[in-house]
Amino acid sequence: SSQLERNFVEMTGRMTKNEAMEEANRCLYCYDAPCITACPTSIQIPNFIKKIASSNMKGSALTIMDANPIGASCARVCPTEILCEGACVLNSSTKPIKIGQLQRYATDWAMETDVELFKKGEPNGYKVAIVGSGPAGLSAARELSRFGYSVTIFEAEAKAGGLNTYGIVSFRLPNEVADWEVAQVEKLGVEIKTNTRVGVDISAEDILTQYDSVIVAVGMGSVPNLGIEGEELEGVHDAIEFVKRTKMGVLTEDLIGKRVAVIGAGNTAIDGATCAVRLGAEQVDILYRRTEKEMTAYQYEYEFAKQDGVGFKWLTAPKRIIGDEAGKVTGLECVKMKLGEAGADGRQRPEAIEGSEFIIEVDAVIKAIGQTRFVPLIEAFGLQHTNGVVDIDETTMQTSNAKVFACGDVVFGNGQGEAMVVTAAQQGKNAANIIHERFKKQSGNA
Amino acid sequence: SSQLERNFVEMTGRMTKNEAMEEANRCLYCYDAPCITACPTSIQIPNFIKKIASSNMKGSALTIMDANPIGASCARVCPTEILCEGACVLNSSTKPIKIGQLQRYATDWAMETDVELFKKGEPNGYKVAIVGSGPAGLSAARELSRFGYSVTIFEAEAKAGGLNTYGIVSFRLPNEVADWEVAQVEKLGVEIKTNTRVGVDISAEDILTQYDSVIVAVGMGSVPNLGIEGEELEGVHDAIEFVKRTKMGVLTEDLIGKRVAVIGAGNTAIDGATCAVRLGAEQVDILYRRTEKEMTAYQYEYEFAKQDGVGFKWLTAPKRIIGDEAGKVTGLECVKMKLGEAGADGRQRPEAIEGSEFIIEVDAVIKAIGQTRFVPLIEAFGLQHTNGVVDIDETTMQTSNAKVFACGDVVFGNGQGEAMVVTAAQQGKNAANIIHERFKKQSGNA
Amino acid sequence: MSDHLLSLDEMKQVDGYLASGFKIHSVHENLSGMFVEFKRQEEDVCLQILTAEARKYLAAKLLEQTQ
Amino acid sequence: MADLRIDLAGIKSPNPFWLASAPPTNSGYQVQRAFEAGWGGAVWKTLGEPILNVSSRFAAVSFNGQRVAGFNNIELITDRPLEINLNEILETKKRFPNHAIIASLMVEPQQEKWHEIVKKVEAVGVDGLELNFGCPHGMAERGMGSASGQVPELVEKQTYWVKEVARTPVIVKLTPNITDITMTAEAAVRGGADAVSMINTINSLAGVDLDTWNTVPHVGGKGAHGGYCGPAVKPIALNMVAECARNPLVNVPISGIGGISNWQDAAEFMLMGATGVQVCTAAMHHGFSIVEDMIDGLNNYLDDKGIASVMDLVGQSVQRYSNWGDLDLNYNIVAQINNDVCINCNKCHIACEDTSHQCIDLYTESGRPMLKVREQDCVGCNLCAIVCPVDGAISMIEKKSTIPPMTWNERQSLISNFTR
Amino acid sequence: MADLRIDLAGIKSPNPFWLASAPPTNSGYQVQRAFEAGWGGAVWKTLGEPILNVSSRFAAVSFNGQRVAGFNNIELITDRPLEINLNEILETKKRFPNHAIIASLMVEPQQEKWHEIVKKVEAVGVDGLELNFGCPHGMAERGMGSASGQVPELVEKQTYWVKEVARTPVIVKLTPNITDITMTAEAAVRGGADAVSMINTINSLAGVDLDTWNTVPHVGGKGAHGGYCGPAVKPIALNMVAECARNPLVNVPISGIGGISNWQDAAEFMLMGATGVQVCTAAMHHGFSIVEDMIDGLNNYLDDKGIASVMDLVGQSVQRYSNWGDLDLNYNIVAQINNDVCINCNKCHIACEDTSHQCIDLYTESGRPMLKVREQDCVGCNLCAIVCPVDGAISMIEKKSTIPPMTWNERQSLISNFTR
Ligand SMILES: Cc1cc2nc3c(=O)[nH]c(=O)nc-3n(C[C@H](O)[C@H](O)[C@H](O)COP(=O)(O)OP(=O)(O)OC[C@H]3O[C@@H](n4cnc5c(N)ncnc54)[C@H](O)[C@@H]3O)c2cc1C
Ligand SMILES: Cc1cc2nc3c(=O)[nH]c(=O)nc-3n(C[C@H](O)[C@H](O)[C@H](O)COP(=O)(O)OP(=O)(O)OC[C@H]3O[C@@H](n4cnc5c(N)ncnc54)[C@H](O)[C@@H]3O)c2cc1C
Ligand SMILES: Cc1cc2nc3c(=O)[nH]c(=O)nc-3n(C[C@H](O)[C@H](O)[C@H](O)COP(=O)(O)O)c2cc1C
Ligand SMILES: Cc1cc2nc3c(=O)[nH]c(=O)nc-3n(C[C@H](O)[C@H](O)[C@H](O)COP(=O)(O)O)c2cc1C
Ligand code: SF4
Ligand code: SF4
Ligand code: SF4
Ligand code: SF4
Ligand code: SF4
Ligand code: SF4
Ligand code: SF4
Ligand code: SF4
Repeated sequence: SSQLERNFVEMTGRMTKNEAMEEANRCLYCYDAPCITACPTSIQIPNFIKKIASSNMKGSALTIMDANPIGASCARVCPTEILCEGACVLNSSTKPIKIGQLQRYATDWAMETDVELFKKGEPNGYKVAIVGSGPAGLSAARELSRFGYSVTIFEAEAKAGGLNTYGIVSFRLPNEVADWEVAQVEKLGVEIKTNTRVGVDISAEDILTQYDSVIVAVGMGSVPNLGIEGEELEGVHDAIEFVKRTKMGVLTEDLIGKRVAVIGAGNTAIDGATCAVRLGAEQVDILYRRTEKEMTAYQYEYEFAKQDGVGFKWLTAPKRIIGDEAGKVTGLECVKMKLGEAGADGRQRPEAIEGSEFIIEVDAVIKAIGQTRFVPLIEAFGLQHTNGVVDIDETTMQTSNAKVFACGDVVFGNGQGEAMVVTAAQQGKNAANIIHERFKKQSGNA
Repeated sequence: SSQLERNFVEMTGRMTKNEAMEEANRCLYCYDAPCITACPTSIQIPNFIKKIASSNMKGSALTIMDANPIGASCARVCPTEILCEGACVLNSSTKPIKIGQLQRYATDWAMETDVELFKKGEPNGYKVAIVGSGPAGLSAARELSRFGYSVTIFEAEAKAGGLNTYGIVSFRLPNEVADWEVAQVEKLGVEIKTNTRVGVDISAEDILTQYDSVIVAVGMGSVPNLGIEGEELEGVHDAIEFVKRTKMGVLTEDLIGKRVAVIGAGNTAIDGATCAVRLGAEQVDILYRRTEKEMTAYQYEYEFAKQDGVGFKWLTAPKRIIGDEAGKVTGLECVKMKLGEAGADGRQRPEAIEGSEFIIEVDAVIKAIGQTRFVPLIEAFGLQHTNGVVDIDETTMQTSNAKVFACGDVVFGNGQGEAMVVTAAQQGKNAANIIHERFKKQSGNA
Repeated sequence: MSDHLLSLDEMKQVDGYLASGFKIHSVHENLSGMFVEFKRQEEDVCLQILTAEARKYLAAKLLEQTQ
Repeated sequence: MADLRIDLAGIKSPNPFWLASAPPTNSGYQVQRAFEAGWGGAVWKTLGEPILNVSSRFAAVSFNGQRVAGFNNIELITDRPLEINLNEILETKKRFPNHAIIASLMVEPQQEKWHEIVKKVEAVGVDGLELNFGCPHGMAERGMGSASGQVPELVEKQTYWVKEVARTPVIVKLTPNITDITMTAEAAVRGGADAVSMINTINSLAGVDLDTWNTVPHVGGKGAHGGYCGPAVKPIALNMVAECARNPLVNVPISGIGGISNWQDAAEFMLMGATGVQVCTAAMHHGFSIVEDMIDGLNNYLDDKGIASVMDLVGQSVQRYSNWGDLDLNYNIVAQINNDVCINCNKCHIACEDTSHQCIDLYTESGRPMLKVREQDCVGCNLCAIVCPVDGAISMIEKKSTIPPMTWNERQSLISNFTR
Repeated sequence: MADLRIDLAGIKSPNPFWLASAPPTNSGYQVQRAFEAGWGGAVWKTLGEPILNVSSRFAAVSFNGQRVAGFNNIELITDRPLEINLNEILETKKRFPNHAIIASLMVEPQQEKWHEIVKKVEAVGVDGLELNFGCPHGMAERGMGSASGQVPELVEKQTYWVKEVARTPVIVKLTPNITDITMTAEAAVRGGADAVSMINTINSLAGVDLDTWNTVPHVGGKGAHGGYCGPAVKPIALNMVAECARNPLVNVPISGIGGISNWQDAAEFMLMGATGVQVCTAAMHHGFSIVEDMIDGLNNYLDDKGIASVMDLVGQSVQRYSNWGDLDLNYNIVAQINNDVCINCNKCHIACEDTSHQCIDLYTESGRPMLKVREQDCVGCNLCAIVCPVDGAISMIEKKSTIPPMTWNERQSLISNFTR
């Protein structure tokens, strides 16, 4: 239905020229600007903003994309208030510069004019394979190609882009943006073999032998099971799959007027819950076994979900999904929790309060309690890992195999990395840089 | 407790000087500015803003307070997005000027420097009585005093200020502001007889005979009964009384961790609900028998309540308040509604869905379904009215008694007036102006 | 860059001469700064002053000497 | 409520705010609207032999996106016949007898021409005359405007011719396009001027269009120099007013013009010697109503300072304006940074490091970035305070000097005694 | 990637952006930092007999809260001895052999003094000389700077003295504080100058403090006129550059200076005849790194226009700059309002109503406020488009004239044949 489609159109409008100029002229052009330090990809923010002010749009877009090959997406999905904008000095005197919005203004210009920003480097004869075409993989590929490498990306899905293409809700990140970023990388001569799942369509071993270096950027897997009764019922969804369908344009009407429970309170839970609202659900509640304080969703996501009318049930855990004889979800048995002793990770452990069970009526349950790991693949590459999180040297991104580097969500966890597009992009750059540095040393060009 | 007190401190910070200057310099100084037209008191907005930019702070405050004797309160409580800011031309090109915040910046300056803004007029020997010291009464008194009238205000409560003093939650409107506005009026020689309820402590008749003109500005009364079982139970509150207690500084801890249902979805319901949240309630739900669309709360109030975590149950009406043997509220029986035929007022009438009753567990119920009228008093003055709404000529504010004028909430209803501080202030000015015009005609000074 | 230490040094030298009984005999300014000739009876020394601060200082000392 | 009335060489007006001779005073309709809005006086758009104007006349320069920081025009004097203007002056004067109407005049440098026009305009009751020796373009090519105004002898002679017949006060309006404005001011005084006004516009070219490579503005692809005015020229005008005010030979009142946008600018001009001010660009940018805050703000300022009449402001700062050689070389100030107010933009650091004396250090104290001025190296240039975006973060503090005051002139004469 | 290299009278630099002689070029440390940041050249802070500076030197004017629209200073030339500067020049030149270092010079108007200093600075390998005949304060009182620069004969003579010994190109830097800058430019050329640069700063007073009544800046309560520069002066400087560029007697390259803040300003100066530009205020406001966007923006502009070398920009617009008398009187433009873009601030209406030709009507169409220009009354002054806050709401449209082009000069000569 067209109302549903409208619900999934990008929410935030683009800045008008007046607005962008006004904002660009507000930027102080700080020296050693804290906003730069706060950006994981270290975009030269005052410079790209100054260039907007001087109508040097190409220079502006180039400054952004040079530092961040995923700069157009990041302009939309970065949690700016804890990154660049949170560090802007104007927080203390007026209000921070809308860096993300200006970044979008400049990168939108580049998307629309389709200007050529970068060129492929002089071929150096060295071949690199990248597994996964998400932000991390694309970023590494873009840099390597500029350095002159022959780069092949293997991507399991039909389209490249990773979670930018399949994961982040389209009302925040429309497909065109991710597509453009992929196209930018392809234009530099990077070959992206889609529908090619490494470990299935081509073995890890083959890749290890055919390429001089390998970058593993496969991200994370699907949402794990809750391990409770009723997970197989119709109406129980994996949040990532749930969002993915909407990104693929499948906007079904079956949630209209329905009640939905979302389990978990991280970024994915918020995206799942707000998608459900936009699919027409009447009541959407996020159930979390800890409290507001422990929730991992960002403040702006929390506020956004509240505006969307999503309810939050703290200290509530699911115990059993209830279905009718047709096998459809009808309810969810929950139990009240309390926070107990601190666990190994320093966080207070939630404990069920005995006898506090209660049932809520729901028509759908969306699971959003984290993501699984691609352990078999990681092991096929022979990489050391900790609970599925690839062990790396955080400065070189190198794995236990000197030839293999890993970056992005695949290295996120156990206090290592951050699951953000912008960090994935930076790690991709880092991996590319280290490969290039080593190559230069080897070939005596240092 | 000090946490509770902190919850009731004014939420919005004052603009810094940098911020105010930046914003003031953004204002275009429009000609025939639409923001002025949209302000019920027609404050010369471009002018007061220009004066901030030129550091003419006294002139700025004076421009505001001249047009609006309640300008400091209005800066905080006006629904600016449907008034001045909503009309600002910059809505179409960048973002509207923060008129309310700038108005606050200028009036705060006046409050702090305690500069004398206005002078009492040359006494003209004419006496006016004003019943009620809310925004309408104060505004009329200020103008009359500047014209030279001897003005006496009769106020039933212990403090003057009306709902600014007793009604609007202190985290939006701190008492100091209302107090300052009252003091400004008193400095002009207006006598405010507090603790004097007309009809009780002095009769309407006495006033009618002792004064040359009378302005009735008594506002509205308490919240009417729901007319359901259990209203007498402990834990059932009148929203206005409920808020009033917090304004008087009585911040009890008895709602901490409790569940609260608020009946109604107007401005008062929002204030009641957000007060309950700030008093520590764990779960606060607004129950409304119509839908989101019909609700009379403003968009910004709705958003604010949602941020505060208030839940909204649409198409839900209370049927019975349930208590325990101790006479305390324990639950609320509700019934689901649907919208039926349009009624006389053109709005679709809510109808109960038979058999849809359900019970929610609550510890307190706050009634916020409108306000009663002071019919006996209105009749004591011999004024014609329609369901307690005093009939007036909308341009002269004159009642059926040529000597008596009425303004503010007492004339609001049946499509007449608006229940807002800023309209009350304007109506007070209008009443004063018409009295003065007539007087000038009479005394041949025209 | 910082001329401060140099100027302190130059002022100290001026003070030194004056304290030991020298008087300013002549001053001469050109592209290279200020050249000050101090005299004490038959003794005669010339000091080149480079820094602006010390040149200001010298003028103050000159004023003192004339008063 | 302070007394805002001024008396400039006998011309009285209810307040010191006059509209300068320019498009805003082009017609009776406009001047009457202006008086209704509160303007105290108006210098009528320059009268003379009506000229022809080109299409595309004005341009403006923005600063950081803020419009009309400076304004540029290639307009000439009135293009309407004298009689029509005189009728409108008569009518306006009738409606507003207490407001000042000054006729601005420009004719060819011939005695009869001046006599003729002066008599005609005085006949309709103007309160004064302003001789336009200033317009920088077009007219100059016919020997008028600044072509006269740049030659002291011509200024003197023409002023003299006017004074021969004028019965109302004569203001001579000076061009800023001159090596030394006091020369022409003195000439005007020698010619008998009752007052001088300044500045007219400054020769300028607003810009070049980077797409078409045309000048801005252009007339069919061609441009010519225009006259620059508006906020950008204020410091230039203020200096010229001050230089005339402190010149004993320019002993007549001054009407200050140039970039005046608000009451603060007006107060500055008056403190520096102007008896009243004239405004053009600000009115063109915002309309006549801006005079409301000019009047109100000036009045509040005077009340605040306890000054009864605006005339008491006039010239109060003039004696503080002198020559560089008379400034105290030993006066010292240094910058001090208040880290509690500072927002750590580091603009002061980089300004001092790259372009002043490298004496603002960045350091960290318990994880917090901080800045400190090495006072011994600070020369008190003010740059850091100028670039600092927050009020109160940097203060320039006086450092008592260990040596007594001495000016350059004093020093040189002292030293010269020792140059043997 | 366009070729940004320039060759100005034989002085080569990797790009057209030089730092002007001023505080940013005060020392080797600074100039080396500047070259690292990307500046193509630097004109060293003026060398001469080291002077003394006062404390409190600079002031700036804001425009609508935006800082440093204009900048004012009462600083003099270098206060450091020549030898120290020469050592630093030597060292800097060694580190940056391909960057341009120009020595700015100012000595008393005596042949030997000029000979002495020229020889000394050329000995350390500077790429060129710039003679500072411009500084408006302090030095002038000693017969130097603008005191020389305002007298064409002195400019010519001193240039000549320099040329007698100079082996590197000589640029003469002109003061804008003059009635007609082409006069001194011509004098410089007559004296043998290889190039001229302009403008130095304009006489000015930044302001008066309304609380203390002191001048801004003040030195112990006293002020003196300073020199004005920064964005505010750009139109004045651009006109002077254009006037010199179109003057056949000023047939040498021009180095453009005055208010250049970004690549756009630079491109405008170059189109109007400058071979390169010099920058002071913008660097003082933001530090050396701003040159990055200057270079990048100019390069992107050239690429975009398909221009291979920046030198191809030089002077492209000069032939479009002429005299008012040569503009077509019959060229017509009128304002047109696009009500879909218009935000209804009514600024155009009131500007036209109060201060132009009363031809923008307000009306309402199906409840929506609208504006319309009565084209027959519109004179095409541009004012409405200037005050309009939104791009694209007002366009100035050419209206084909029914009569053929005719300039004022043509008209006057035609008419004169009929004046019997
Ligand atoms: C719903 C949701 C919302 C999010 N919102 C935000 C947000 O607002 N802001 C933000 O910064 N971050 C957000 N994130 C996180 C962000 O998307 C990730 O951190 C980021 O995409 C990680 O990039 P990546 O390249 O490491 O992995 P991915 O983007 O996951 O890409 C990995 C790619 O590898 C492919 N792949 C996997 N296995 C194989 C295989 N065996 N062979 C070949 N290809 C394989 C996958 O198909 C995929 O294309 C969100 C994540 C989710 C799930
Ligand atoms: C909870 C709440 C929140 C609100 N929030 C907003 C808001 O955010 N913005 C906004 O614009 N408006 C708001 N309003 C509405 C606004 O407060 C009223 O419209 C406004 O106060 C009306 O002014 P008034 O002078 O007519 O009446 P009141 O303010 O009600 O004053 C009437 C006065 O008359 C006195 N009185 C009554 N009877 C007698 C008598 N017999 N004798 C003597 N004195 C008597 C009363 O004690 C009172 O002091 C809110 C109202 C409520 C209840
Ligand atoms: C479009 C325009 C036309 C002007 N015409 C005249 C004129 O006819 N006579 C005159 O004396 N000055 C004229 N001026 C100069 C102004 O009177 C005034 O001196 C100048 O604009 C400086 O003031 P401002 O900065 O307030 O604009 C004109 C200025 C402008 C902008
Ligand atoms: C503080 C200061 C000092 C200056 N000193 C000199 C100088 O010593 N020699 C010189 O030729 N110009 C000097 N100038 C003038 C500049 O070189 C330049 O001509 C002027 O500032 C205009 O350029 P801008 O608008 O980019 O600042 C100085 C300018 C400033 C602001
Ligand atoms: S990439 Fe993200 S963090 Fe970095 S500047 Fe852009 S929006 Fe900010
Ligand atoms: S910190 Fe803020 S003001 Fe400073 S450069 Fe970054 S965005 Fe601009
Ligand atoms: S009184 Fe209210 S509506 Fe009027 S300008 Fe102020 S905030 Fe806006
Ligand atoms: S409409 Fe907006 S921009 Fe215009 S005067 Fe009002 S507040 Fe200013
Ligand atoms: S006043 Fe000048 S020298 Fe002193 S710290 Fe500031 S910028 Fe540096
Ligand atoms: S310029 Fe001001 S705010 Fe910025 S670092 Fe320096 S003192 Fe702090
Ligand atoms: S161009 Fe001038 S005359 Fe024409 S409408 Fe605009 S302001 Fe009026
Ligand atoms: S100035 Fe521009 S935006 Fe404003 S009313 Fe006129 S056309 Fe519309």
